Amino acid sequence: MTDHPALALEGVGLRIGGARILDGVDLAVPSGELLGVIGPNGAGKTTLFNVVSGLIAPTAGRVRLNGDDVTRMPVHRRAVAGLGRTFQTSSLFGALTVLENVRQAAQARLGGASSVLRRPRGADAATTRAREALEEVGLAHRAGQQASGLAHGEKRKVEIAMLIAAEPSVILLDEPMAGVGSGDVPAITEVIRQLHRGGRTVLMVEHHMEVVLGLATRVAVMHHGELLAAGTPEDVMANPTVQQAYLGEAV
Amino acid sequence: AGGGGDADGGETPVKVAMITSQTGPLAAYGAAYQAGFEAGLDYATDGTGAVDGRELDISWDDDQGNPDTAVSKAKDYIGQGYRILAGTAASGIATALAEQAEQNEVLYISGPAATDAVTGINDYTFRSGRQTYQDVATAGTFIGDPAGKHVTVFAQDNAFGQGNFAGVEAVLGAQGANVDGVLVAEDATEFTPFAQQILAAKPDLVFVAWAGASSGAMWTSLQQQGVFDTVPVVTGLGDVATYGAYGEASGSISFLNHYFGGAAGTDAEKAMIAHLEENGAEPDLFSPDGFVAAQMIVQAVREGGDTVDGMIAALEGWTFDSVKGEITVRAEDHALIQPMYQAKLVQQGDGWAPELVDTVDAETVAPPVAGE
Amino acid sequence: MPAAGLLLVAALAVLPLLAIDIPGVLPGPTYTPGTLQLLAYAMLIAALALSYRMMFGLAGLLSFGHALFFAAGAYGLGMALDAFAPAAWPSEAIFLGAIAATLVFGLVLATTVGALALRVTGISFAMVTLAFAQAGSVLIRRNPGGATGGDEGLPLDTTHVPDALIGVMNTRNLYWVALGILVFVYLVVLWVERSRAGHVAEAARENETRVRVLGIRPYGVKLLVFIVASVLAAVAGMGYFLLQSGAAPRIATADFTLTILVIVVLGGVGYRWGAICGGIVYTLLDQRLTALAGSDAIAGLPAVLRVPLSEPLFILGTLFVLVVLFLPGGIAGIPARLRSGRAQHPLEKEGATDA
Amino acid sequence: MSTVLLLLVTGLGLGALYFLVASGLSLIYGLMGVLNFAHGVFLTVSAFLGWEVARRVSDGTWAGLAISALVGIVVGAAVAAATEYFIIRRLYERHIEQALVTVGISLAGVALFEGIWGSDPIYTKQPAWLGATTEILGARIPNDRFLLIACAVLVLVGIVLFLRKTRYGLIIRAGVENRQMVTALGIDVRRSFTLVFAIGGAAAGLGGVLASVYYGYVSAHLGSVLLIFAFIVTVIGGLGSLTGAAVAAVLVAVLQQFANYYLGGTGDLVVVVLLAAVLLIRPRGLMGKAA
Amino acid sequence: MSEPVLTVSHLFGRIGGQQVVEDVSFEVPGTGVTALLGRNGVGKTSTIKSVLGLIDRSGEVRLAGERIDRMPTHRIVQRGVGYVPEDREVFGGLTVAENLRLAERGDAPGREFVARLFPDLVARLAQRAGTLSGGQQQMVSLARALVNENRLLLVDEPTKGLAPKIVDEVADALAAAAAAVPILLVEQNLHVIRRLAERVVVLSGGRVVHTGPAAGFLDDEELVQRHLGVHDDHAEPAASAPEPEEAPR
Ligand SMILES: Nc1ncnc2c1ncn2[C@@H]1O[C@H](COP(=O)(O)OP(=O)(O)OP(=O)(O)O)[C@@H](O)[C@H]1O
Ligand SMILES: Nc1ncnc2c1ncn2[C@@H]1O[C@H](COP(=O)(O)OP(=O)(O)OP(=O)(O)O)[C@@H](O)[C@H]1O
Ligand SMILES: [Mg+2]
Ligand SMILES: [Mg+2]
Repeated sequence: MTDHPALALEGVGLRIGGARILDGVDLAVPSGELLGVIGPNGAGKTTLFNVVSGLIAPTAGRVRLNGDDVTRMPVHRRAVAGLGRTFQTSSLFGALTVLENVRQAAQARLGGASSVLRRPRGADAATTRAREALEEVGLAHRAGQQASGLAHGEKRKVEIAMLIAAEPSVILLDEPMAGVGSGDVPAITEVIRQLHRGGRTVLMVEHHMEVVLGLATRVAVMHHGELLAAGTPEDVMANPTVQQAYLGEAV
Repeated sequence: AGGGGDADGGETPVKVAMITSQTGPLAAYGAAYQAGFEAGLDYATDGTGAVDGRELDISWDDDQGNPDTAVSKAKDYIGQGYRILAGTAASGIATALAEQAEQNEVLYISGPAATDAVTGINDYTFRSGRQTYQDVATAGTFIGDPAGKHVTVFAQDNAFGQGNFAGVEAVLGAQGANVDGVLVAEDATEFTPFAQQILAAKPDLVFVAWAGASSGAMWTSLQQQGVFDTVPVVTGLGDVATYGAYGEASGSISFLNHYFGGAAGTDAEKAMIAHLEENGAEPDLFSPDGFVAAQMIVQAVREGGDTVDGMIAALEGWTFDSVKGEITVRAEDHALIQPMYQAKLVQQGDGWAPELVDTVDAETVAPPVAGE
Repeated sequence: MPAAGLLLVAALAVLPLLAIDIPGVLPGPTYTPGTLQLLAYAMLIAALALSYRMMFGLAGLLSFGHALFFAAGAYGLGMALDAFAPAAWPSEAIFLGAIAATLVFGLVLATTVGALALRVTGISFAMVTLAFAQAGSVLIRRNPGGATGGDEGLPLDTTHVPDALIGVMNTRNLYWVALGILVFVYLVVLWVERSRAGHVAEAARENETRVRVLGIRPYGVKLLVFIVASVLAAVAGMGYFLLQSGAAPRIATADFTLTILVIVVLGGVGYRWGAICGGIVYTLLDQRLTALAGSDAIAGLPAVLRVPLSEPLFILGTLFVLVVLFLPGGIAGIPARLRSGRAQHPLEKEGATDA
Repeated sequence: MSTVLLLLVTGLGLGALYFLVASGLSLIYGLMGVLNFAHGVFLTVSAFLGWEVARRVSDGTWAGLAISALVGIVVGAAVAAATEYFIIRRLYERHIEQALVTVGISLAGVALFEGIWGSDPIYTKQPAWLGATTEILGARIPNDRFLLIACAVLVLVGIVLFLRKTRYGLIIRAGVENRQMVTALGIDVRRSFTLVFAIGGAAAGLGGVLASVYYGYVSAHLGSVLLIFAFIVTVIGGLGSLTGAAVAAVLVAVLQQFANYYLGGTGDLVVVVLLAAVLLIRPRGLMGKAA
Repeated sequence: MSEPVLTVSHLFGRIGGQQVVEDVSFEVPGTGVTALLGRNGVGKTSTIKSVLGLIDRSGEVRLAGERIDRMPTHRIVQRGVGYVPEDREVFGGLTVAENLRLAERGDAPGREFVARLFPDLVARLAQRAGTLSGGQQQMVSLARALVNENRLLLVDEPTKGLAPKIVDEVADALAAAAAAVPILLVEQNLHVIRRLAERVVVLSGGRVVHTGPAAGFLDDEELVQRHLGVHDDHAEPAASAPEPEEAPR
């Protein structure tokens, strides 16, 4: 392990047409941490993830992955460098089967995904790994189904299976529980915990406070594009500003 | 003429494939050509449709204005044993068929397609119409002695227009005229500024080579910008459908002409018109091309026997009376030496009708021998 | 399936030696040059459609410029043969050299156009490809330096072409060449589609951002598919040039690309052999409808029926509309449709209910 | 100087024609996502029927022109609405197939028109004033260009006001984003889409009649010629942006004129180069909405 | 129990040829909140969409006695059905005011009520809805349904993806609305259900497996566990028809 934080943001800012979407975000996430990111709707959480994963270029500041400046690195190279993410609204390859979806992720990790010379085979390393990942999220029985026909919660699980298969070292989860039935929440929570236990660094945006409190080692709060506070879950929950801006009377 | 006579005797019909546009942009030309051909066949065979007792088995087919279709059909016919091919008004198709004729050693008599390239292209290819050179040379007859005159060619920047420009340079330039060109992109739709350009050049004669739908707008522009007020304008008179295209300019244009109904006054023409009218058609620009094609095919069969070489020999150097008068198939390059016309449009009722101004002698407008 | 495929290819290969006559569909028995010519033409169009399907159906790249590469093959070969004509090398060497030069030309052109056009997506991509193709089409018609023959087309200079490929009596050989090209294109397409890159292309069609965050650069894969499809189109174009003994500017127009698109959809975008079906059915229809339009049966009809029915393109266009409306899987989708009763179109994205 | 002015004004006139066709295309694409290849057919059929009626009523007079314009607008709207109602509607949300059927319609339409009216252009008559010129700063400008420009401006303003100010405009803008949700608010959105087609068709119909004035003829291919430029204009302007289409129409037409005149007839090449350049630098076009 | 406002009998729904609602029967009483519950993918959204005619459906659906299962969606809505879709589905390119204006039918008596309920929206009438935060968009979506006089509201997961504070606000709004109009509510958040719902209808495998009072269901841990609880096999209930706790009429 290096002494660099797994992910560091230094003064990250984003303005779109005069609006400040992100404003001077400083954040260091040490390796192995599970950081919960909470904040009111529209605080800029998703946008922050987009900046980290490279889908949006920040207008100020820099992003470091394991100490390396990746601010200008294209999306796919960041992924190769070990950054994985899910999306707030599930985004699978609708026309592909569940297995093929996960297999793409595994193949991307194993390399040679774009080779014309080689073919994906039923028994190659990527497929095996994809099957294992599906097993892990409990969706092995859906492997052959077309992804667009899955229900919402299942799609979420497939996305996590894709992360498992891609084995990133830093993971960004954008509201993994959104739309997931209360009955399934514990199962997915458990899968995320497994992901984290494997030594990975996880950033998770989530509005389900039980989930955040149950998983996070540290919680960061965003508000109006700024990082309000970061600390242990207990500290953050006790923070009156957070209560006022985010939690209301709930919990 | 030396016919490589044949043993089979006169019983088997002679198969002839006529490939021309029945649909597509040149369908109207195809129709005129076909009607002219029927008349010519009737004339040349005295209404029997047979040559020395041998039936002529004529198959008409549509090239759709598309060289691919034409080539496919030509191959089909050649494969079925056809030795005589004729037709098409499209230059692109004519050159493609000429190529097939050479590869497969069959006789091909091209239709109204005007491109000079067909003349002398190979031994197997003849033509039944006029060529661009003859058009241009006819235009030259409008300015008396071209020496020292300034001629501006106003044409589209496509094969037809470029061919005409080159033709004018070759014909009138050689006679001492000073030739320049205003070539307009084929797809241009706005001609007003070019009319200005013509005026700025201050020519003694403007030669317009234009085909297609945009001619109406083009003439309007020349008229609006006052070109006709300052300089004589010559162009080719097209088929009947285009008589309305010149609009108000009609009366101010001098036309060179390949043919219009009543231009020639020959016996053959009378026979043709009679036959056409019987069949509900009227004489048009390309009626003689079909007529001539029929005469040439009959000649080839009658004198050439069954071998292609024989037919070629029968046609080369052949002189005959046709719609436009006396016509010669020049032996060297198969150019068709024929008279041309000067004409004008006169108001007739609601529309315009052509009137003969002068007949231009065949030799005056004969192209130089190709490839020499 | 491979066995059936091999059998089919074998059957097609011996066709010129048989005398099968399908009146109304083929102009004559299968050994006659006319029929072989038609079939060879259909197979080349099928090969072209197949290459287009790979780009459109697999990678979702809606190009309006595919004709450019077909024309590049045809005109490229023609111009190369012209350019090499005076050279003193043996004819065989020149012929092969011209083919190689054309392939290189196609490759360079495809790489350039693809590299630029793929910087944008969707309709913009379609329009950039259209722009390039249109520029190509204008150039060909302008006849720069007399190289392309302009409107009149570029004839085949037969000096260095093997005798076996010249003349109607050798149409059979050209037929085999066309069959060879079709099989070759099919195999390449199959290979690419089954390769990992093919799967990535398919995934990128569905959700490009997702592919990127997985760590794969879709640009490279899409460019690859574009280049392979374009070079295959050029190969088909070369076959076409030999078969037709020339090239006409028509094959470089946007209309021609649209025709290919029509063929692919007619055959069924979701199926590889759909493109082949489409190519063959379209070509035969195109031919036969002309015959039908000129037939006496139609000439005898009242004007309301006669006028539309005597226009082959009207029938074809209407037929196409009907296929899109009522046969969303195309011809190749008919069996699947019969089986499932009602099938979702393979191109269709996730239903709106999920949006 | 007068040449430049002539090029400019005639370019504006041509641009106006492009805009009349492109406005409908842009509207239909922007609001419904349909790349409408049948637009040329709407234009052509309107021009033909406008001519057929005008020549029976009073050929070559202002009344004749007004009637044919009216007929053109009505026919364009009716044919377009029928196309939407009977064909496009059955394929909702399937944009590629929608574009494809319109390709089929355009193939069939052109062939049908050739069957009915022949493949030769039919020359039309206009009021004398339109055939005359007006001299401005030494340039003799054909009068019909002024008519074209005026009509295009009216159409632009009319459509923009319609979309901004009326409830139908609101429904249409919403329907573009999420058609199902509009239905779920109790609105029959299909009717609005038919309306969009009708408006686009009406603009094309007017364009068709004016095109026959501009070119001096009607023919089965009238629409196809204009359609390709209208597409280019629509895309350069930004798909779905009417003002973008207007700006691009003028830009393309004027550029085309100048290149044809000064750069040896390279107008078409310059236009496609412009198209490629604009898209590569700014993929959503000059005024298109961000993707 | 009051007269049912919505009666659904033997409803089947299909998406792209796939059966997603299978023989569902239940009714919504004329007052209060009825919660439609079930695990992910059981077909809650699809049931609501079938009722509205947004997907292919067959069966019998009556709104206050009138058959609506053959009507196109816009007619059903015009009969007085408000719909708040699963993912807000506001028109991002339109302003808040335009979103509301679009939804208004007739004289829209709910205007005042909406203005009182969501003062935040009144301040943002001219803002484009696409630039609102998720919570504000949810407000717009609710407001669109509340501006009209309705006989029934269909509300699909209104708290999904919302911050806890906003969840409370939305629940408040729904409670206020429920005083005037019956609501069929799909919701995953058990706190919200507990607070609002009087009755529950539970779906599993596309079928109704339980209907009854909310309190009774929520307090029965075993029942909750069985129908909403952790299962790793989704396919099972669809295959073997489970016995309903209370037979749907
Ligand atoms: N392209 C854009 N143009 C203008 N505003 C934008 C753009 N993208 C995002 N925003 C604004 O930036 C803010 C942050 O959005 P973001 O999606 O990051 O919020 P979030 O914290 O993820 O909210 P939620 O919890 O609802 O998902 C919002 O107010 C949004 O409207
Ligand atoms: N577009 C679609 N195509 C095919 N199947 C679909 C589609 N949309 C939904 N389904 C299927 O319909 C079933 C029911 O979906 P629905 O969205 O109604 O469930 P839900 O109960 O609302 O789930 P959630 O709690 O996740 O919102 C799911 O199993 C899903 O697989
Ligand atoms: Mg978010
Ligand atoms: Mg749902």
